Amino acid sequence: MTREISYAEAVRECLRQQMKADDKIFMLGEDVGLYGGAFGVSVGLISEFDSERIMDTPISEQGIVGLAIGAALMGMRPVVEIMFSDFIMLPLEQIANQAAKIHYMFGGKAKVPMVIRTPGGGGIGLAAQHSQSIEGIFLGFPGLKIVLPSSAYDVKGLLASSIKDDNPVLFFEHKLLYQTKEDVPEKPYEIEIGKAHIKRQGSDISVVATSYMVQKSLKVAQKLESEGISVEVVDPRTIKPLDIDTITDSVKKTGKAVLVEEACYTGGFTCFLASEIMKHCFDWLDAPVVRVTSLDCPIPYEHNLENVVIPDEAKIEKAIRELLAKRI
Amino acid sequence: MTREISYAEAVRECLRQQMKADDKIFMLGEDVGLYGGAFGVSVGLISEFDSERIMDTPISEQGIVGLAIGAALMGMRPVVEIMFSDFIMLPLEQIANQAAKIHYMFGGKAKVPMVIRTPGGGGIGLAAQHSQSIEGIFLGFPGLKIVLPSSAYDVKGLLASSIKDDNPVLFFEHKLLYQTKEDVPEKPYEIEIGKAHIKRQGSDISVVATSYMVQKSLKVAQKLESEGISVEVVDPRTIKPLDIDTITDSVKKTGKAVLVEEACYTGGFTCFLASEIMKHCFDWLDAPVVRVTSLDCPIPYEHNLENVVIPDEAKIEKAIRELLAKRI
Amino acid sequence: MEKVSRNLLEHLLVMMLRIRQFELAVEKNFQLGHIYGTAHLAIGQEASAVGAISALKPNDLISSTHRGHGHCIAKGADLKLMMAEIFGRSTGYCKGKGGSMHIADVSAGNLGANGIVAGSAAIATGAALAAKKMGTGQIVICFEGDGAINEGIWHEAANMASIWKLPVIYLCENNQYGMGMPIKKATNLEKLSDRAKGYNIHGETIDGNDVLAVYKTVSRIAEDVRAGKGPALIECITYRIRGHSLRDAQRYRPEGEAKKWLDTYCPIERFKKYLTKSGYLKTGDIDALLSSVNKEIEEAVKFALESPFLDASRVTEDIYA
Amino acid sequence: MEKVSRNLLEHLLVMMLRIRQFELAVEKNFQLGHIYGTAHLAIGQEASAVGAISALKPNDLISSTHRGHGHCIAKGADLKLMMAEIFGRSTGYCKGKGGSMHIADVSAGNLGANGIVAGSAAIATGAALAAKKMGTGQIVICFEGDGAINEGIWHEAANMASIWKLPVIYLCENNQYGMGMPIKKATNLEKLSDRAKGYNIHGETIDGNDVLAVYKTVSRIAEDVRAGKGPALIECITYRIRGHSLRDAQRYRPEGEAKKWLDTYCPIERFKKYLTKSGYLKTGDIDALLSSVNKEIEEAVKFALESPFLDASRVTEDIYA
Ligand SMILES: Cc1ncc(C[n+]2csc(CCOP(=O)(O)OP(=O)(O)O)c2C)c(N)n1
Ligand SMILES: Cc1ncc(C[n+]2csc(CCOP(=O)(O)OP(=O)(O)O)c2C)c(N)n1
Ligand SMILES: [Mg+2]
Ligand SMILES: [Mg+2]
Repeated sequence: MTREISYAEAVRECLRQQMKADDKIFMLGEDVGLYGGAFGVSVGLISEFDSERIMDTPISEQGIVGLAIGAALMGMRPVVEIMFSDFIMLPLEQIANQAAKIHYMFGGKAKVPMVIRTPGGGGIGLAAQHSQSIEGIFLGFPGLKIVLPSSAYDVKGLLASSIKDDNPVLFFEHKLLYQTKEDVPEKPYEIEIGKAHIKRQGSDISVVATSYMVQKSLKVAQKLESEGISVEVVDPRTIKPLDIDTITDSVKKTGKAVLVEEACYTGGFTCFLASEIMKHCFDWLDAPVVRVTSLDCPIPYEHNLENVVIPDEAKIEKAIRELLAKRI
Repeated sequence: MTREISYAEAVRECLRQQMKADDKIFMLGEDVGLYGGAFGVSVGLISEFDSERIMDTPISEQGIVGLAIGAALMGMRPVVEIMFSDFIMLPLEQIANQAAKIHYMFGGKAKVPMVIRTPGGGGIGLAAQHSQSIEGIFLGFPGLKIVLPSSAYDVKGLLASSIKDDNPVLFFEHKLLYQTKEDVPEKPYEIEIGKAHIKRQGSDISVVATSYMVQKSLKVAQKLESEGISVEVVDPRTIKPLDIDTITDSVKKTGKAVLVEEACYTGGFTCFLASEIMKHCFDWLDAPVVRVTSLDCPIPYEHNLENVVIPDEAKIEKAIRELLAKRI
Repeated sequence: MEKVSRNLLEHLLVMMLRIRQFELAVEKNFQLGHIYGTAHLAIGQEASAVGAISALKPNDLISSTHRGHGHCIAKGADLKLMMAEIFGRSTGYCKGKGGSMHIADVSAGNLGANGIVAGSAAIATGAALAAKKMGTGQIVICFEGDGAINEGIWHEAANMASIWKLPVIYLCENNQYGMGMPIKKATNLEKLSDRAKGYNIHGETIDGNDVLAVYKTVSRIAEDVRAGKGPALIECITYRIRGHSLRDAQRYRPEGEAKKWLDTYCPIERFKKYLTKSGYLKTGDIDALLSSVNKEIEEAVKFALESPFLDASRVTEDIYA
Repeated sequence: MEKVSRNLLEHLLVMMLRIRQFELAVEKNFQLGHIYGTAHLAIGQEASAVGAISALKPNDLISSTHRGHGHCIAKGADLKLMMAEIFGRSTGYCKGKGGSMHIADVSAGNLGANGIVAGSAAIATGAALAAKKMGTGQIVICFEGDGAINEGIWHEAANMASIWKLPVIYLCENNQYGMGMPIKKATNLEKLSDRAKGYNIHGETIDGNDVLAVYKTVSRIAEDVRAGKGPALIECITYRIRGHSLRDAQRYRPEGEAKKWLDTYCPIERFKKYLTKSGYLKTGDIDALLSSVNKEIEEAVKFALESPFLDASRVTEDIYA
C-alpha cells in the first residue's frame, strides 16, 4: 500500500519497522525519547519500544558516538541521532578516526555497522551554529558512507539500507524536508546505497542537486518546462559511494551541467563532483560546469540575510538560463 | 644575514622572534615545553621564555583550543600546537563553530587572533591515525585562514604573518619537511597570506602542489628539465584565501595542469582547485586537469603500503608525462 | 561580607524585573510574528543571573549560553540593542547576523551567548587565563546549564582551570531539565556541584531562586577566586518555567509542575515578599519600579520594530577581521 | 576471594615475563632496523595488565591504548601474530595495515589498541552497554593512561557508564607521565581515582606494580561490576621505565629516576622475590619459565621476519566491510 506521508513520518516508519525486525537495532541520542527529537522525528516511538531501544542520552556527542561504535563492534546496530548536523563536529574524531578506520586498521577483522542520522541545512532562522551543510567534510575519510535523501520515498528506503549496511553510515536529513510529502509504500523496502536517481528526465541541461536542493531544482525544472526548456535533474542520493556513471551519462547527453548544493562555495561536495565531471566529460561539455551553492559566509540569523546566503530557486534558474545562453 | 636552516628551526626562530617582540603572544600545547614538541620544533624555547609563555597542557585538545579563543578575545595572541594534525578533529567544533564564526556572529565587534600549528602528512610509519592530510575539511568554514608552508623560508615568513593576523589561522606543517633546509634570513620577515608563489618557472605544463608535495614536484620538474620538458611549479602557500589568479595565469600560459596534494582523492583541496581552474581556464585547457593524490584509503602502517597510498615522484612524473602526451 | 544596601536590593529587583519583562515581551512578539527563528527564555531563572553578576566588579567578565538574555541584561546590556538583535535588525548587537543565541558584547565584558551547549566553557576559562597572565584582576563567571556539564569540553576546561588556579567560576544553572531530559537521568549525582571533587576545586549547591543567597555566595567565592585560590563550581537550583525554546511541545513534563514552581518558588515574588516584609520597599515602590521597567521594554520593542534590516549587500561583511 | 592457586601464580609470572621479553625484543628489533614507525613499550608496567586481565573471565573484554602490547599479551594474544604486525607483515593481526598502535582481536575480546589518547574510552563503554543489553554477563576493562583521563570523551563515557550502571572498569595506569608531562602538572589531584567522585562511582588507587594486589582488587571490583553495581575507576600506580616511544630523548625526566623505579619497584622482580620467599617457586623454576618464554619470543621474531609483506595490490582491500 502506498500513501502520502511526510519525510519525518517516513524516517519514523522505517525506524519502527527495522527495529521490530531486528532487536540488535537501537536508537541513541539526545531527547529522542519522549521529546521525540528536536524535529519530532521519533515522536511516539518510545511508547512502542522502551527506553532500552530508544535511549535518551546526556548531552555528550563524542561519548554517544563512541558508545555506538563499541556496541556495533559487539554485533549490535546502533542508530545515533545528532540533534543538528552542526554538532557532528564534536564526535568527528570518533567518526573519522575510529568508526571509519577500524575495519581497515584491524585488517578487515572487525566491523562497525552503525548509522548517524542528523538534520542539516538552514532556512529557519537558527543562525550560524545550527544551519550548516557539513556533509562535505566527511568525503575524505575512506570507510564512511554518506547518504543525503531528498524525499520521503528515498529517505525510507535509504535509511533501511543504511541500517543494514555493515559500515558506518552518515545519514543527513534536512530540516526543511521533514514536512515534504510523497507517496511512500507502507511495506519496508530498500534503496541501494551508491545509486543515483534521475528525478526528472530532460535533454537540454543536467542539474545535479543534493538534499533539499533537489526539491528546489525540480521546481525550477517544472517552471522552465513551460518555456520548452528540458531540464534533467539528477540526485546522487549518496555522495559516497558516488554513482558517477549515472551523472556523467546525463552530462554527456546534455553537454551542460549545473550543480546545486547548500554548502558554501568553497569546499563542498560539488567541488569534487565538478572536478570529476570535467575529468570524465571534458570533450562533451559545451561550457564549464556551473556550481550553485551558499555564499562563503556563516549562515546569518535574519531571514532575508539567510535567504541571500542560501541558494534559492531564482539563483538556480539564473544559472541554468545563463549556461544555456552561453555561445558555444 | 641568510643561513641555511631547517624548516623546524625556521619555525622555532619565528616563534622566538615574534614572542620577544610581542608579549601578548604565548604558546599552548601538549609537551611544547621541555619535551620540545613531538617533532622537537620548540626544543629550547622554554629556557628562553618561561612556562607562562610556553605552556604545557594536559591532553585536552578541545579545551586547549577553547582556552586560546578566550585568551584571543581578551587581546592576547595565542599560538596553539596540536601534536598531530589528525588530532585537530577533536577541537573542530571550537575551531569551526566558535573561532571561525565569532567575528561574524558578533556583528564584527570581536576578533579571535590565534594560530593553530600542527604537522600533517604521512611517510614515517605512524599509520591511519597519525598520518592524515586533513586541511581540506576546513575549507568550508568561512572565517578561517589555512596556510601550508612548503619550505623553510616560507614557513618563517608565513608563521610571522599568521601570528600577526587578526583571524584564526590554521597552520599546517609537515613531518617530512621539518628536516628540509633552505636559505633563511635571520631577521624577521613576513610573507603575505593569500599570495601564491611560483616555485619554478616553466612553459609546458603547470603543476600546482601543496606542502611536502611541492618538494616532490620540484624534484620531478628538475628531472624532466634534462629532457627539455619545462614544468612550472606553483605553490598556493595559503589555500584559504586562495590566490587563484596566479594559478590561472600559469594554467592559461601552459594549457595543462597537474594538481598534487597528499590528501585522499575524494574530498581534498584540489577538488575545489580543479573545479576553479576548469571554470576560469576552460577555453585555455588542452585536456582536463589531472589530480595526483593519495589513494582513497586510510594510511597503512607498513612502509611499502604507505608508499603506495601516498603520491611519490614517480606518480607525479607519470601524470605529467601522460598529460603532455595527450593528443589535443 | 558587608550588609547589603538598599540600593543593591533595589538593583537586584529591577534587574530581575527587567529580565522577566524582557522575556515576556520576546515571547509575545514571537507569537505576533515579529521574531523569526527561536529563543530560549530565562523566565523563572532571573535570580541566578542577577545575584551572580551583581556580585562582580564592572570590568569582570561573563560567558553565557543559548538561554542568555538574562545574563546579558544582568551584565548591563542595552535592552534596545538586545531586542533589535532578536528582531533581526541592523541596529542590534550583531546587526541581525547573530540573533538570540549569539548576542555578545565583549568590550563590555560579555563574552557572548553560545548556540553550542558548553561551547563557552573553555572560552571563558581562556579569558580567565588571559586575565591572570595580564594581571588585570578580572574574574570570569561561566554560566552553563545542568546539561552542559556532561560535555567533554567542560571537563577539559575545569581541569585546566584547576591546575592553573584560574579565576573562573562555573555557575551551573540547574533548571531541572536539559531540553526534555530530567537532570536525574543525565547524571548520577546528588548535587551537580559534586563534580567539583573530580578536579579538587570548591563546589557548592545553593538555592538559585533566592537572589540574595546567590549574591552572597558568589560574592564570597569571587573573593577567593580573585585571590588566586582557583576556580569554583556553583550549582544554582532553579527551574525553567517555559518550554525549552519557543517551539517546545513539553511532552516530557508532568502537568502542573511549572505552575507549582512558579507559584511557590518564583524568584521575583519571593524577593518582593522579602523586601516588603522587611520594610525595604513598599508595594507601591515595587509597582513604580515595574512600570518604569515596562516602559523600558516598550521602548526597546519600539526601537526594534522601527529599526531597519541590514541591507542584503552587507551580508558578507564581517567574515574576516 | 578464594586463596590464589599455584597455577594462577605461575600464570601471572609467565604473563609478565612474556610482556617484558616481548617488549625487549621489540626494542632490539627496532634498533636493528626491522621495525618501522614507532612503538610504546610497557616495560615496568606488566603487573597492571596481567593482574587485571587475569581477574577476568575468558569472554570478558578489554580495550587498550597506544601502549598496548602488554594488555594484548595478557589477554592471550598470539605472540607470533603480534610480532608480525609490528614488523608490518601480512601475517600480522592486521596484515601490516595497523601496526603497533592498532593491534586488535575483537572476536577474542580485545577491542583494540588505539592511537588516540582516550580514543577507546567510549568504545569500551559502548561494548559494556551492548553486553548489558544482550545480557551476556561480560564486563569490560578499559585500559587508559594517566593522561587520558583529561580528555573530554573520557568524561562523557564515565558519566554515561555511571547513569546506566554499565559493566566497565576504567583501569588507569598512572605511569607518572603523559609523554613528558608529569602527572602532577596535568591534574590537581592527590589520587587520580578521585575523579570517580565526580560521577558517583567507585574509585580506588592501588600499587600497580604489585601483581597480586592488582589481581585481587580487580577480582573484587569485577564482581560488583558484573553484578550491576555500576562502573569503577581503578588507578594503578606504576612507572614507565622506557621513554614515551622508541624515539624519545627524555629531556624531561630526572637522571636516574627510571633506574630507581626499576631497581626498587620492578613488578617482576618483586613478584619473583615473593614467589621464592613464600616457597611457591624455586629460582630454578623461574629460570625455566623465563627460558621457555624466551623461546616463544624468539619464535615470534623468527615468524615475523620470515613472513611476507602484504602485496601492494591489496592495500585498498578492507576499507569497507
Ligand atoms: C553540543 C550541543 N548539543 C546539543 C544541543 C541542543 N541543545 C540546545 S540547548 C540543549 C539543552 C541544554 O540543557 P542545559 O544545559 O541544562 O540548559 P537549559 O536549556 O536547561 O538552560 C540542547 C540539548 C546544542 N545546542 N549543542
Ligand atoms: C588525542 C591525542 N592527543 C595526543 C596524542 C599524543 N600522545 C600519544 S601518547 C601521549 C601520552 C599519553 O599519556 P598517558 O595517557 O599517560 O599514557 P602513557 O603514554 O603514559 O602510557 C600523547 C600526548 C594522541 N595520541 N592522541
Ligand atoms: Mg537545564
Ligand atoms: Mg602516562
